[in-house]
Amino acid sequence: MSLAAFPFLAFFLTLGAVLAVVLDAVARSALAGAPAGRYLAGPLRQAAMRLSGQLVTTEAPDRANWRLAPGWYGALAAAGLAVVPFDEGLALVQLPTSIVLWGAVEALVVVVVFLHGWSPNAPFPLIGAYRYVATGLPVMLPSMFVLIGAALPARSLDVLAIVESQREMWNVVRQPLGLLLLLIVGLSLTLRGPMDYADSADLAGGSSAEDSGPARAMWQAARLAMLVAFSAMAATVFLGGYLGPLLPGPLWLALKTALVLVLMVAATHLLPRMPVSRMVTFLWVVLLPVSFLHLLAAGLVAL
Amino acid sequence: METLLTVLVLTGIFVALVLAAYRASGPRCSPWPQRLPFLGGGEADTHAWQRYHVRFYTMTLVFIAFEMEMMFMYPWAVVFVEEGLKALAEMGMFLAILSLGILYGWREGIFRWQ
Amino acid sequence: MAVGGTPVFVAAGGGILGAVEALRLEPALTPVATPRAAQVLLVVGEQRPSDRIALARIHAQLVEPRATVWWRTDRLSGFDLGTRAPESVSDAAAFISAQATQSDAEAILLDDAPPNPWEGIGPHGQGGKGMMGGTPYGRPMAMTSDDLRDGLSLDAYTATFGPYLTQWPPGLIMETTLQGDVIQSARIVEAPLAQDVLAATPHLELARLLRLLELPALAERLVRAALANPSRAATGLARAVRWTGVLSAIPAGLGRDERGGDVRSRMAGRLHALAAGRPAEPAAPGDVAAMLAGLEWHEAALVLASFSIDDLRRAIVSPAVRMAKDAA
Amino acid sequence: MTDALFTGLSALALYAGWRVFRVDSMVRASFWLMISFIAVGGIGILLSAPYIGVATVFMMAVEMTVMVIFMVMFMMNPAGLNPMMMVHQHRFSIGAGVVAFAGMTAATLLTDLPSNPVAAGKAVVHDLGIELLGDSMLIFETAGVTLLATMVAAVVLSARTGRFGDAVEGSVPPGLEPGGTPAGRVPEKSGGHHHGSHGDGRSDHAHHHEGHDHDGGGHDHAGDKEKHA
Repeated sequence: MSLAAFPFLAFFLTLGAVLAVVLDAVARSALAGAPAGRYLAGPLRQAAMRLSGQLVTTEAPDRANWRLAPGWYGALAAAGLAVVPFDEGLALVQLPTSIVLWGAVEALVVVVVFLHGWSPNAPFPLIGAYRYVATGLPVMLPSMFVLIGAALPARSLDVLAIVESQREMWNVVRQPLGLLLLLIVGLSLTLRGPMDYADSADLAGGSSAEDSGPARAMWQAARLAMLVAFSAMAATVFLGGYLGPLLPGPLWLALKTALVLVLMVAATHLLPRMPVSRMVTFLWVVLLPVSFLHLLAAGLVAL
Repeated sequence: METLLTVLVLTGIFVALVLAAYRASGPRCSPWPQRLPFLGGGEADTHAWQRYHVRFYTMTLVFIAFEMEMMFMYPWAVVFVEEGLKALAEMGMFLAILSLGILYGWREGIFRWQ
Repeated sequence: MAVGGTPVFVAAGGGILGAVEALRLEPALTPVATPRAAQVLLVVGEQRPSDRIALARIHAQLVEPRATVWWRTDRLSGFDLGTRAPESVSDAAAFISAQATQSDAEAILLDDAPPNPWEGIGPHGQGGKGMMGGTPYGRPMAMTSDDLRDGLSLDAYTATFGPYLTQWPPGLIMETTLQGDVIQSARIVEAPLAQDVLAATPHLELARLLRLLELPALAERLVRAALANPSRAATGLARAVRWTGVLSAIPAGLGRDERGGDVRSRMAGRLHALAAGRPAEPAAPGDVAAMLAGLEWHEAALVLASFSIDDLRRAIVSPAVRMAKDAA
Repeated sequence: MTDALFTGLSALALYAGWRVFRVDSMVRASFWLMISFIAVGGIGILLSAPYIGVATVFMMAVEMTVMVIFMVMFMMNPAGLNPMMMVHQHRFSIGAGVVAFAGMTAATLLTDLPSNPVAAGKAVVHDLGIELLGDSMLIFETAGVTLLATMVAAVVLSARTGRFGDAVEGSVPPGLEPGGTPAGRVPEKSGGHHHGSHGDGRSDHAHHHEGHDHDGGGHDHAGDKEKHA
C-alpha cells in the first residue's frame, strides 16, 4: 500500500465528478441545440438545495438499506479506484489479484443497486431493481472476458503489471474490441444511457423514483464517483494508465480518464435504450460470442 | 492486510459522508399521505413488496454456472503466455464445452422474458 | 431544459402539452418525473374535477416546503392552494422559480392517517396476522394469481396509475395488474385528455418516444425545431434520430395496430413525416387495454407513446361516454 | 494487527451468520449471509490466498443476488412485513448445532495442524494456473462437463419455453409424419410417486396439481417432460 496515493484518489473523485457534471451538461445542451447555460453553477445549486431538503420516507421501507445504499455505492467506487495506480507503484491497494478485486466491485454494484430499488417498497423502484439485476448480471461476463484478455500479455492479475505491459504498445491497439466491450460494462455500472436499467425514464426514475433531498443528492453523487472510478480503470487497462512521455504520470492518467469520460458521456446521449428483454437477449446472444472472439484474438496476439 | 484496511477505511468514509448528509437535512418525518408510493396520482391496493415474478430466472441459473467457470480463467490468464498453445487448447476445449450449454439455453429460449 | 433550474413536477391537463414543452425549455426550470425530486407542483391545462384526489396525492408527495402554481388553468374547486402564474412562458418560468424559495409551506389536503389502521394491532403491533394476513403497516399484502406468460402463479400487484405520470399521455388513468414487470391486465379508467395542435406534430410525438428510449437531449432538439417552425421539413433532424439506431432498439412486432403496423413502423412513419414536413398518418390502435396485456412495462409505455394522443382518444371510449351510449 | 483483523472478521462472519436467522426479510437474510461470506473472503486474503479470498467475495455477491431473486419469488411474506420465525424444528436444530460445533472443535483442537507458512511474495496465483494446466487438467475439464450438466439441468427444470413451444403443450415432440403420434417414448400411466414439483423447488399450486395427472412420466423421459410432471 502506498498512502501517498490517497490524496490522488480524493482529487480524482472530486475533480472527476465535477468534470463529469460539466461534460454531461455541455453534451446535453449542445445536442439539444440549447443556448449555453450555467453548466457547473446550476447543478451545484440544485445539489445544495437537495442536501438541505426533506428526507421523505415511504409507508414501510427497509430504512437501513435504503439510506445506506448511496454510501455503499460510493464506497465501491472508491474501492474500485483504489486499485488504479496513479503513477509507477502509486496505488492505494496493491494486490496480486487487483483485477479480480475490480470484478468483485462490479458484482457488489449489482447488489447495492438492487437494494436501493428494493428498499423503498414502491413499484417503480422495485421494477428498476429487478431490471438492473437482469442486465447487470450477464453484462459481467463480457467484463470478465475483457479484463482476463488484458491480463494475458501482462501475465499477471495485478493492475500495476497490466499497466507496465503496455510500455511497448497500449492494450487498445492490441485488443481494440476490448475497450468497446468495457465501455458497455461501464454504462451499466454507472446506470447511464443505453444501459440505464435501474433509473429509467419510463419508471419515473426507477430505483431512485422515491429518493428525495439528501438521499437523491448522494445517490447521484455516488453514480458520478462510480463513473470516475470506471473511467480511470478503463484508461488504466486500455490506454496505458500513467504511461506517457514528458508529463508526470498522474497527469497522463487524468487526461486519459477525461478521454474515457467524454466517450461515456457521448454514448449516454447518443445511444437508445432497448426494452430490457431485448437487451438480455442481446447480451447473451451477441455480446457474449463477441467477447469469446475477443479473448481468442487477444490470446493469439499475446502468444 | 493493507488491502482490507484500505477498503474498510474507504467504506467508512463514504458511509459517514452519507450519514452526515442525512443529519444535515431538513424535516425528517413524513405524514401518511406523503408516504404513499408515487404512482402518478393513483393508489395501490397492496404493498409493492411481493413474491416478485421474475422473468429471467432460468438465465440467472445458467449465469451462475458460467460465472463459476470464469473463475478458472483468472489463474489460467497468468500462465497463458508461458504455457502457450497448450493453454489455448485447454481453455478452448473448456469454453467449447460450456458454449454448448449457452447454445442449448438459447435454443430453449431462456434469454427472453418468460 | 436546464439541469440546474428549479425542479418542477408538471401535472399536465388537457389542451396544454405543446405549451408545456415550451415551458420545459426555460433555463430557470428543470422538469422532473417524480414529486420526490420537485420543489414546485405546477398544475397546467384543463383539469378534470374528478382528478382532484389524484392531484392532492401528488401535492402531498412533494418535498417540504410544498408550493403549488397554476398556469393557464383555474384552481380546481376544493383545492384552494397556490398562486397563478402569468400567461407568457418566460414570465411564468421566472414566477415559478421564485415560488420555490418564497412561498410559505402549504398544508397537505388529505387526512394524515394510514390507509388502514394498524398501529398496535396484532401480535407484534404491526397490524398483520399470520404470515400473509391483516394489514401490516396499513396495507394488505399482495396475493397470488395466475400468470399470462409462464404459468407460475406468483403475487399480482394491482394499482391505478395516472393521470399525472409524465411518461404517459396526460390524463390517462389505468388500473393495472402487474406480475413482476409484465402487465397482466389493464383497465382504462379515464382516456387521455385532448391536447393542443403543437402536441400532435411529429416532432413532439417523436420527442415523447425518444425520452422513453433514454435520449432526452435529442428529444429537446426536436421540441426546439417544432417551436421554431413545426411545418418545415427537418430532413437532417430525422436522419440524426435514425442514426442513433432507435428503430432497431425497438422489438419488431411490438404493439400491432389494426392496420398491421407496429411501434417500429409507426415511429418510422413519424420520421418520414418529420423529414417531409407534414403531419404523421393516423393509426387505429384497436383495443388499447388488450394490446397492453402481456407486455413488459417499458414496452407498454413505448406502445402508448407510439400512438398520437388523438388516435388513443378515438380508440378509447371514455367510461362516461360508454355509459351514456348504453343508456341511449 | 493481522490478529486483530482476523478476530474482527471472524466475529463479523459469525455475527452476520447469526443475523441470517434473526431477520424477517428474505433480502436482508440473503445479504447478511453475503456479508458473512465477505468476511470469510477477507480472512482468505489474510491467509495469503489473495485469489481465493477476492474470488469468494466476487462469487458470493453474484450468488446471493440470484438467491434473493428466488427467495423473494417463492417464499411467503418475502419482505418480512409480518414478523416470523426463520428457524424450524428447534430441538433437532439445537442438537445438530451442538453436535456439529463439538465435532468441528474437536477436529480442530485434536488434529496436529501442519505449520507451513507461505513465503512472502510467492506467486500463488501463478502456481494455481500451472496446476490447472498440469496435474489437475482432468479435474479442470471434468468441472467443465459438470457445469455443462448443471446448465442443461437448470434449463430443463426451470424454462417454460421449449424448443417446440411452451412447456405445457410444446414439450411433446412432433410426430414423425404430419398428424402422427408424437415421436419418442410415450409416458407410461403408472401409479408411482411423482417428482417434478418437488425437484425444481417450485411452490406453485397449478404445477403441483398437474403433477398428479401426468404421473410417472418423469422417470423415463428426457428432461423436457419433467417440466410439467
